[in-house]
Amino acid sequence: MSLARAIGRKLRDDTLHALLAPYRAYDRGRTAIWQVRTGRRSVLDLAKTLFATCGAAALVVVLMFPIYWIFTASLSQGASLIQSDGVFADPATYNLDAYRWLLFESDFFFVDGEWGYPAIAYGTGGLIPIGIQFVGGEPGVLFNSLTVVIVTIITAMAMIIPGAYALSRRAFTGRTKLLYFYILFTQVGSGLSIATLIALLALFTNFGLTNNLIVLGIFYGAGAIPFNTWLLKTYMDNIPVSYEEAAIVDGASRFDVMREVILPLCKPGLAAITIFVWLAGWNEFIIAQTLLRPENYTLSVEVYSLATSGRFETPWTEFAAFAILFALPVALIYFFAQRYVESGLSFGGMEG
Amino acid sequence: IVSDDSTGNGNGNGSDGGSSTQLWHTLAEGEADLLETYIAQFEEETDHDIAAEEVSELNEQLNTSLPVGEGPDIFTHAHDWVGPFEDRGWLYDVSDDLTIDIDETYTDTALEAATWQDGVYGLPYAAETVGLLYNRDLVDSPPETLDEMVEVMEDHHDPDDGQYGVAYPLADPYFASAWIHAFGGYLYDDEADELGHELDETIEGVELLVDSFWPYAAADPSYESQIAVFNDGNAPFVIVGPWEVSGFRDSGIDVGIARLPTVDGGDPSPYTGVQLWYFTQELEDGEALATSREFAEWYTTTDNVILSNADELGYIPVHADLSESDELSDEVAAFAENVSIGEVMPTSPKMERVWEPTRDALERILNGEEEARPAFEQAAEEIRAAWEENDL
Amino acid sequence: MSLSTARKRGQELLDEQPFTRIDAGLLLVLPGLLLFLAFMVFPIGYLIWISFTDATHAGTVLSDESQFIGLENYYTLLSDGQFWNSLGITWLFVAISLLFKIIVSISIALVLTHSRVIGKRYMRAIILMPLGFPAIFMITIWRGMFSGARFGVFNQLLGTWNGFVHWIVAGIDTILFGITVSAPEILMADVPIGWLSERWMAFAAYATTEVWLAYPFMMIIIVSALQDVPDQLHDAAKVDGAGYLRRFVHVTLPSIKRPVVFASILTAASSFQQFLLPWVFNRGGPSRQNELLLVYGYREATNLQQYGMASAIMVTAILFIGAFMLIAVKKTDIAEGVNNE
Amino acid sequence: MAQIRLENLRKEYGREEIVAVDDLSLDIEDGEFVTVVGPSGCGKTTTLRMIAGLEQPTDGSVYIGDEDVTDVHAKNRDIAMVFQNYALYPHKTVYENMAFGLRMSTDLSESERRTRVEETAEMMDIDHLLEDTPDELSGGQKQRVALGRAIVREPDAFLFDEPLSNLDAKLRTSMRTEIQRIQNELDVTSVYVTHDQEEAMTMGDRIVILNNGELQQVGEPTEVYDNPVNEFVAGFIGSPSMNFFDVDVTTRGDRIVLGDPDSGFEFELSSEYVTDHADELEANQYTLGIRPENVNVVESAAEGVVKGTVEVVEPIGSDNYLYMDLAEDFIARVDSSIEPDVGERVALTFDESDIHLFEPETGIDVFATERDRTVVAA
Amino acid sequence: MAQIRLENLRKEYGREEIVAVDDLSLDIEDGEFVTVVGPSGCGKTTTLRMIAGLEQPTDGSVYIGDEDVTDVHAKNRDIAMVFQNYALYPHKTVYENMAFGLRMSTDLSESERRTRVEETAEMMDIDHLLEDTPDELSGGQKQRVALGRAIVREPDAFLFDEPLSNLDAKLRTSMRTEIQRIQNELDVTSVYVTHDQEEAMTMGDRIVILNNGELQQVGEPTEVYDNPVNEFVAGFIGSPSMNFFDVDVTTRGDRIVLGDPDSGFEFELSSEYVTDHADELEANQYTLGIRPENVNVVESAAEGVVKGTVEVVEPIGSDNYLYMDLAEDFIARVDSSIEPDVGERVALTFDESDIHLFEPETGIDVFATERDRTVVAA
Ligand SMILES: Nc1ncnc2c1ncn2[C@@H]1O[C@H](COP(=O)(O)OP(=O)(O)OP(=O)(O)O)[C@@H](O)[C@H]1O
Ligand SMILES: Nc1ncnc2c1ncn2[C@@H]1O[C@H](COP(=O)(O)OP(=O)(O)OP(=O)(O)O)[C@@H](O)[C@H]1O
Ligand SMILES: [Mg+2]
Ligand SMILES: [Mg+2]
Repeated sequence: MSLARAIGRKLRDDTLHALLAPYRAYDRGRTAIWQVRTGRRSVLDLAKTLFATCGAAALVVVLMFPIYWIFTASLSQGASLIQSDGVFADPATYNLDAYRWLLFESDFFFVDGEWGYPAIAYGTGGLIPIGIQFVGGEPGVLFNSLTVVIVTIITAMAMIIPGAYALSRRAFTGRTKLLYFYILFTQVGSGLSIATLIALLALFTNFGLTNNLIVLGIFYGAGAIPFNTWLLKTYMDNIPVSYEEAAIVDGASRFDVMREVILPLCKPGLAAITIFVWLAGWNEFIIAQTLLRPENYTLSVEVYSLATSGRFETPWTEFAAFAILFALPVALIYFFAQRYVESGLSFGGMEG
Repeated sequence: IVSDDSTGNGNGNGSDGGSSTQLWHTLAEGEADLLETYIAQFEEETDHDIAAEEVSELNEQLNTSLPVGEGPDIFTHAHDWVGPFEDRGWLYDVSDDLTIDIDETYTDTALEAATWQDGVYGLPYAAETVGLLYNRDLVDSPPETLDEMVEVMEDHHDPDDGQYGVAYPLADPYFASAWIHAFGGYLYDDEADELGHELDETIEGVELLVDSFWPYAAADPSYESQIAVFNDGNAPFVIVGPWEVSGFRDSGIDVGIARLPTVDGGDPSPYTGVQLWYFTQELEDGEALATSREFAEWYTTTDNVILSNADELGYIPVHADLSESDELSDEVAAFAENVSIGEVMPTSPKMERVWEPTRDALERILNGEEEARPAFEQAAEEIRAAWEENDL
Repeated sequence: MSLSTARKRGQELLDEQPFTRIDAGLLLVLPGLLLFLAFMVFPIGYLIWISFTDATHAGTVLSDESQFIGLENYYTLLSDGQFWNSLGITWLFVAISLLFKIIVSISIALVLTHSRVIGKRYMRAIILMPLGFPAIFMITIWRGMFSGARFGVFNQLLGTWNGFVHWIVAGIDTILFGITVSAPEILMADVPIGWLSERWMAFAAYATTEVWLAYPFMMIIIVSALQDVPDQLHDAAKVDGAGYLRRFVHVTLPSIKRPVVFASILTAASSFQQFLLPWVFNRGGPSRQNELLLVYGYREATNLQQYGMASAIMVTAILFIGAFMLIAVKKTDIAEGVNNE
Repeated sequence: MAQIRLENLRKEYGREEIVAVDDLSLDIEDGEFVTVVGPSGCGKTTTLRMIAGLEQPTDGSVYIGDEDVTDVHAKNRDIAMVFQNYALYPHKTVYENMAFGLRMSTDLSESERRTRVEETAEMMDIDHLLEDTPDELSGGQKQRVALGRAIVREPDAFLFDEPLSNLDAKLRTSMRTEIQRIQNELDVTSVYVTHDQEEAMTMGDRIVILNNGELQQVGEPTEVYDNPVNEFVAGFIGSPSMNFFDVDVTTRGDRIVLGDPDSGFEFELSSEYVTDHADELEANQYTLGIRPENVNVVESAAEGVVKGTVEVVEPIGSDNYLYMDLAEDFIARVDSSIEPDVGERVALTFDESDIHLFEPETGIDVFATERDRTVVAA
Repeated sequence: MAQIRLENLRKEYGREEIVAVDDLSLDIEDGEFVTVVGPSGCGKTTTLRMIAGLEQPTDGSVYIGDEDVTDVHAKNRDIAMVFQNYALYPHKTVYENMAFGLRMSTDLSESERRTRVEETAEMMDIDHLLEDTPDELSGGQKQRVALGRAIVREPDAFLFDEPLSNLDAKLRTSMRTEIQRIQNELDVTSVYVTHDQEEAMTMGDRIVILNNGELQQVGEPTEVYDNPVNEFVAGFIGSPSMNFFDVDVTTRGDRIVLGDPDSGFEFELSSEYVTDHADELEANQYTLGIRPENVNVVESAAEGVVKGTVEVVEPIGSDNYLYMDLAEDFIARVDSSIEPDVGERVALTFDESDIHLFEPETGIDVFATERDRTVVAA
């Protein structure tokens, strides 16, 4: 659990750091002015910095335009994305109806937006006689998605971590071949799912596994194995073996080494792959749509069906609000985990 | 390889699966809400149990679920799937089970839509077609003839100022069909089993579209762009179906509805779709048959359902007694008038192959890449090839 | 280099323990491998089987009604002009979008790691966020932006540009009174452009959107690589007399080369399998001219109800992408790790 | 080839918070080899980087030749620099590494470049490595290539930033002589930064000692060793370090006695010494410094000035170090034949001429010449 | 606390391709501090890792205490190791780093662990750092923590793998004394690997010299310095290195003269010397070795045994190094008062008792005692 604590600490520090950003900016500005005034820094130099920063900010704005556009669309009146009067809808018409709809009418959180609350239920059957049930409203699509994603992450991680460790630290028959195989299949997966859709359906039907969130989660987890195993392996390669040796000499068992040394040191790599694995389960909709029945739809299927629900067009405000809320967790994770993701995808060394 | 377990085993939180009758739809929000209340009403009146589900991508879903016996018992869609679905053996011929006399209950067009090669595969409840909608703030009274309409369009058309003569998603054969049919042309004739792409009459209709409408429309023929133009009050006319009316009203447009204008030497005749409750092969050996049949009969014949559908959703009744009823609102009446001049979409599975090549051809023509005739000849060729490939 | 020695040491350490002589490593990777295979091998095998049959609609596949017809689907496929068009346009799409992905990502990465840019970490964090949005969503938005109407986002942008040119020209006019200069045609865009209704415009729209979808991933990888370039190398090059451009060519580029190659291979492979983008934009149109391979297969399956044929297309696609990956991975020797030279 | 002049050079980081280099003035002759030494963080690297143009001074100017280059970009100063971790371009072969500077800063043709590089490589004995990439080289070879890369450009000046600190001891000594040999041969003005005083001493024509960003002393190695201007320099230069005691001055008749009641230390200055230095000996408390090699062990307690207990005897082959309990880290360097047991009490003495006296507060050597004093005060 | 015994230890990598350690036998007493030294790649680390259990010997056995631990897993050998790069867990605080070993290998309670760690931290003077993480520490502090982590476990033995090589010169000397002090205090058997002969000499109770995986000599530092068993050890130990010449043996009457016609070198052995060593002086060609500090500069050429030209004069403060053209890297270490000009010819001499004679082919010291000879042969 020290991992959870560490993540919590990191999160707090990051948030604090982010919150203090305005102050730091102010302080920097003051310093800059002071430097120019005391002749320690030329005006030209300061201007260059300002120019570069503004240019970069402009670049970010341009790149983020589609997101911004869709965000304004989620606030606008009516149902269309395209405005024949201008790029953006009239700000006077902005409202939060779409979000209200999302919370209190759609199935996003709870069926028909009727919010329930969790309560412990006894004798729910199954292996464990105690479970959590919602009272006052049925859990909505979000819970289906969470079920899938949690299963995906657990499955994938349980397979990826030992696999990556073995590939990084051990020699065994077929190791190189397996690496090749994995890297080959890193990308074949996504398109493959369309290609093999019908075959998959046959497979799942044959075993009576359609319309099962757990099985779907495992399927996504399986698909995420090659790329993420490979990625984590390259990350582990950069962890000096001397840490492990130090632990072994200190009397740590294999399991201790894994838990106390390898996993904590892999944090950035784990963060990166967790996000990727999460996305594998979170965003996919073609297979989910084929395998699931409406009562088990995940958010991605729901958002897609919302997009196609009008006979000829999309109810854009609602669709936009839905999609934004749908993507927000991941986007925020990306935002806060940026440093981790960057070092998780950095293939250089790590300072010993 | 197919299991018989038809209900899946999800840890579902929606229906409790199993016993109840499965109903699928892809209705829009308002329509779905209304359906729910009807179903509730039906369940109360009878003892039946219906689980309605909104599915995404109905076509794909049916394609993959019906063959393995995991599909719905009953679903709703326009009638053009009757042919192809029956051809694959996914539908259930309900003619022997019905308790009503369909010949007397429904209008001829509706009945025609629901039957295919002597089988009845669904019960019709609404017709749908395009009409001429106009912005009352910009036009006082709707034009009777195309010439009048062109005059108004000419007046309003000023793209540099963001004003257009008409909003019309005219690359879509469904929307374009009114003019293709205007001079006696057609795309596919069910009865004669013939393609009409190469007919002079068809080409004439297409050329009319290109000459009289396209110049006054915004350059993007996609549905969304065209609707946006009218919706923002930037065009006096739009040619579209009843489903958009309430949206326009919400945006503050004072919408008027009229019959499509006439043209010298012909009459516009848009494709008409008929909404059906389809019966699927799932009914073959299940107890759901009774429920489904009863529900469909109830839904398509209950006055209250038909009228409130017409009232609230602008559905045009196809019940013989009500189709010309005085109780219908002006709007519905106006669309009903368009239905009356319209042409029922062919039911044949062959029609499925007609749409895409025709749309491509229209796009090429509108882009000025090709003249109408060669484009349509090419489309015909593609369609025939596709038929052949599918042994149709 | 240091990396591989690290591994060697570890291997020795763990393998030589008396009780781990049997391939203990294999035991650790097997569960993952088997799980993956369970979900991948059967479907692919089944797909191949279908491609040898005359299956039409999904029903014939699922209820096993189809007949074995050998290679017939492949014969038909290879003699279909549309297939070759698809294949060509797919590779072109991969190549063009990859080229721009690289250029765009490197440029953005350079800007957002530049020492003069303040707050670059936040900017990078923001730029990363689109990765979280579902592709279908972003693609639909981009389709909206590429509206061919005058009021489409891109057309409005061009309109603004035209206005700007006009304004400049008018300015010149007033300065050089007497002489009338007319706005040069070449600078003006012919608004509105039917982005999605003209073949190459549509292709450009595909490529643009693909670049936008892929740049965040590529950018983080490049940013990570850039941050690993020692400052001293730049200092050394400065002292050696190299200016910014030459430092970029001689120091920066070589240092980020392998990560870029790695990201390129991955994104190229996913471009090859791009399906949603052309499908949502205009179904590989106009008139199937830009039908990428997967769209071709998908249309064959769902619209044309030719599953046997569709499977043949998909198998061919898998063969191509597999061959591409195999060659790329072999050539760049990326299997062991990105920086393994 | 050019002289280098630094004038009141100052570098601050942040907002006056860190003054890395403070008012540093220095004249380096054409062809001179100057070593810069000081503890970690004293501003050596910063100084070097300002000379190279990699860092903009907050104040002051840098002249190379007669030109003020303070605002000239690094790439336009004709200077070569050798970095601590070599900074070889990892993607280029040794040949390309060496040719890069020529390609960038001269307009020699390809073949001229090749000739130049090959000549230099031969001189550095790395001609067989030209086609290798840096990661195929050993530490010493990398070092040679880094040197070669600097030499081949025939620049106005060489700058070295701790170039040997990544090498092991043996290699370090041999590379040291190599660098000296080459600098002698080419006669290029060189500034060599190191934190190793031994390196600084053995290599430099003159040696510059920095502390806390401030110049302490400049001079020839022996001069600095024999006449350190203050306690810092005295302690920094020489290994093992000079030993320091605090002493009181007592006048006994016309003789002056330096003593420390605690340790029983007593040292009588001769009358000549006192007369010679009469002016300076004014205070009554000093820090006395004596180098380990100037401490002698004597047989009889009478001869000695102080007695102490031996804590550790450290043989280094040629000599033995005796660690005494007299002061912290008090070391006597004696012949290896003298091997007292640990715990033995021995008598020590030293020569009057070898002692240094420092003012306790300022640390300034009381006998430092006027010139040196100025430097410290500056 | 335990003795360590290595018996015919051998380690091959690959398929006999690389023999990292070859038939090494060694007895280390309980509480002894043994340093292992040798050039890079000679097998020092490999040896240490075999003792720790991180590497499985190809052949031979390792005993700790009286137990044969050759097949015992590293984690079950009660040994602590200090790694070259410290290998502090970067994600743990100093406290957690130090407590880790206790947590893994003992069943102390949380509070007992805390007491132990705090005591040790105090001893190592790092108690104020306990809550910091390693990346907040300076090099010296890291080193201390790494040591502390080893010490706190109170293991049977310490193993050090070049623990100081990442520190700078000053810090290295002070850490050196620190480690010695602690080892003295705890009296734990220690094996200390270094490639720095000076470190090995000053720290070890005994010193083990390896080359090419083979044991060269084991002995006390002074013993090894004074009586190297072969040319390799003679050259490796001592800085600057021993000077070597090839000499011919000429008999002039009853006297024996060692000479080298090329350099004009001529050294006459006294008759006592010859009689003492008559048995060994059988060959007629030797390599003569003489340490730099044993070379003396004399005024008159008559007194000298050889004349040479001074190439470089390197002052190191206390002494001067004269680089002579007599042989490659021939160095004389003379008093700092002797400052010949570069290029000057000076006469050199040395004492008969200081010379070493080695057999040219085998490199074995001809006067080595029987015992030493065996070691080399083994
Ligand atoms: N970029 C920088 N920003 C802030 N402070 C800096 C920067 N570079 C150096 N400093 C500070 O300036 C001072 C001098 O640093 P400098 O690197 O010149 O020391 P140095 O003598 O080279 O030390 P070392 O021997 O450790 O290399 C130090 O206190 C250092 O912390
Ligand atoms: N894992 C390994 N695989 C193959 N050869 C190895 C391995 N580890 C060491 N060697 C080889 O064994 C020999 C001894 O290596 P070792 O690391 O023990 O030397 P060392 O004395 O510690 O050197 P250094 O002073 O450079 O650390 C070297 O030739 C080395 O190349
Ligand atoms: Mg420095
Ligand atoms: Mg080693």
